[in-house]
Amino acid sequence: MPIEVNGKTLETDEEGYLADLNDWEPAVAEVMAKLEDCELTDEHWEIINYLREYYEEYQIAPAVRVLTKAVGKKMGKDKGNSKYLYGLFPYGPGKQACKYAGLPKPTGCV
Amino acid sequence: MKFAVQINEGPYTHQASDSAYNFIVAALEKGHEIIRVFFYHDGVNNATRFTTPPQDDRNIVTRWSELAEKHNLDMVVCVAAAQRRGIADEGEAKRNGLDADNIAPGFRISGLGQLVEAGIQSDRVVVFGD
Amino acid sequence: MAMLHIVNKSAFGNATLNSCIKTATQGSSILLIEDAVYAAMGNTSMADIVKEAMNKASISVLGPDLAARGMDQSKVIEGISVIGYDGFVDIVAETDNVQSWL
Amino acid sequence: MSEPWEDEEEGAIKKFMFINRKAPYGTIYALESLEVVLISAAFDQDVSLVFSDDGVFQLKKDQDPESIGMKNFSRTYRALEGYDVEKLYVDKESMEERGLTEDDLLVDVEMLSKEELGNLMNEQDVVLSF
Repeated sequence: MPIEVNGKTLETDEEGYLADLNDWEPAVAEVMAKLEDCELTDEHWEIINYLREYYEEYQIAPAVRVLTKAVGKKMGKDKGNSKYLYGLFPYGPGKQACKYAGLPKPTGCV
Repeated sequence: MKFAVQINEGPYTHQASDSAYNFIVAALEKGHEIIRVFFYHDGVNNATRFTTPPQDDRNIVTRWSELAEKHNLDMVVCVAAAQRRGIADEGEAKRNGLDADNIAPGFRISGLGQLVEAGIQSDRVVVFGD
Repeated sequence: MAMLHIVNKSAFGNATLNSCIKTATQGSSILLIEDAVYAAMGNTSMADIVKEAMNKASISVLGPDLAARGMDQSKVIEGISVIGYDGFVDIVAETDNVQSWL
Repeated sequence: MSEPWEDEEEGAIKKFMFINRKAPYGTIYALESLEVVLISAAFDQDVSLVFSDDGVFQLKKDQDPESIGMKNFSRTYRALEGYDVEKLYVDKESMEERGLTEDDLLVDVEMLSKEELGNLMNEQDVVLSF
């Protein structure tokens, strides 16, 4: 299902992930969030930006527990737990936050 | 004893799949338990039911399916490796918007964690590959 | 019992068997399967290296892979045991752990 | 994403060794091996990685595969620390044969002789090779 972002039509797959990751811009996250009735706050953006930095650095999306640990280290202990992250991203930080951040769709590799 | 087997190459190109099959048959005959067969890398190609070898050659895929049915084998295909190489079950086909699935009977698609888990739960892991 | 090393590549043109021999410790086992079985023959340029390795490791070769390749079992280096898949299963079970040199 | 095995009761910790003997890019083994290592980190096992023979090239600094249209997954080796995978061993002899020194590598490793590697392998419970 395509989404409209700043007048451009962007392709997404069945689960709403960007078809072309190069299409990502901050407005993409806003549009995706709105579609899932989620209002992006500064706290959301803190995580989204961190995910993008992590991906840029290491070329992978971090596992949830690696993300949790890293967030705790960087943004304070009160944020470094899965309760906080799931509070922000109820569909799961691995799935939902990575989607908003324009990271590759997880393979479901558990 | 509990064995797990990992297969890293597809059928026909490399002997790995044949060697693994012969090993597993021998192990079962000796009364050992095969707790899981894990297909990784090009090994996932062992799981496509679209394989149609010449009639006078062994059908490697069917042979796996039959062995699995006879001995209730847990044959797991790595999802990430399968996605790269176009192996899909019904759920994967739906999830990725594909117009068909091609997994052969007896195989299931699951995560890499199944390989690590097999290592934890078995007494030996034997890897066949290139 | 130490570990079992499985080698499946021809020693002619691939250094895997050499690496394996150098790494295997005293008392370990080496099993030659698939294209590695040629190195078990007595008349090749690898024979001396393989014989030397037998000082520290017990070496076996998979008979069905020899037969498939037209190799005469009677010409295998003395001291190397020719085994079938049942023997393969036995060594895996008898050794402490197993590694395939892929 | 929930990680189901986290709820399982704790079993004994096994020693897992992943052996990498192949160069990157020419084949996919290095990349898919790394994917297994990342997953294994979630199982709280005692994980070590060995790079020997051409596998040492996986850790070479300054990899830039953009011009061959591939992803630079060498950066992911630097994420391993965050996954608590900290035991990285490199075969000294393989390094020397290939003209590499520790300064050529993108992560900290421990250099071992073939004999030391052999002893380390003997201690493992599960050895997976790619």
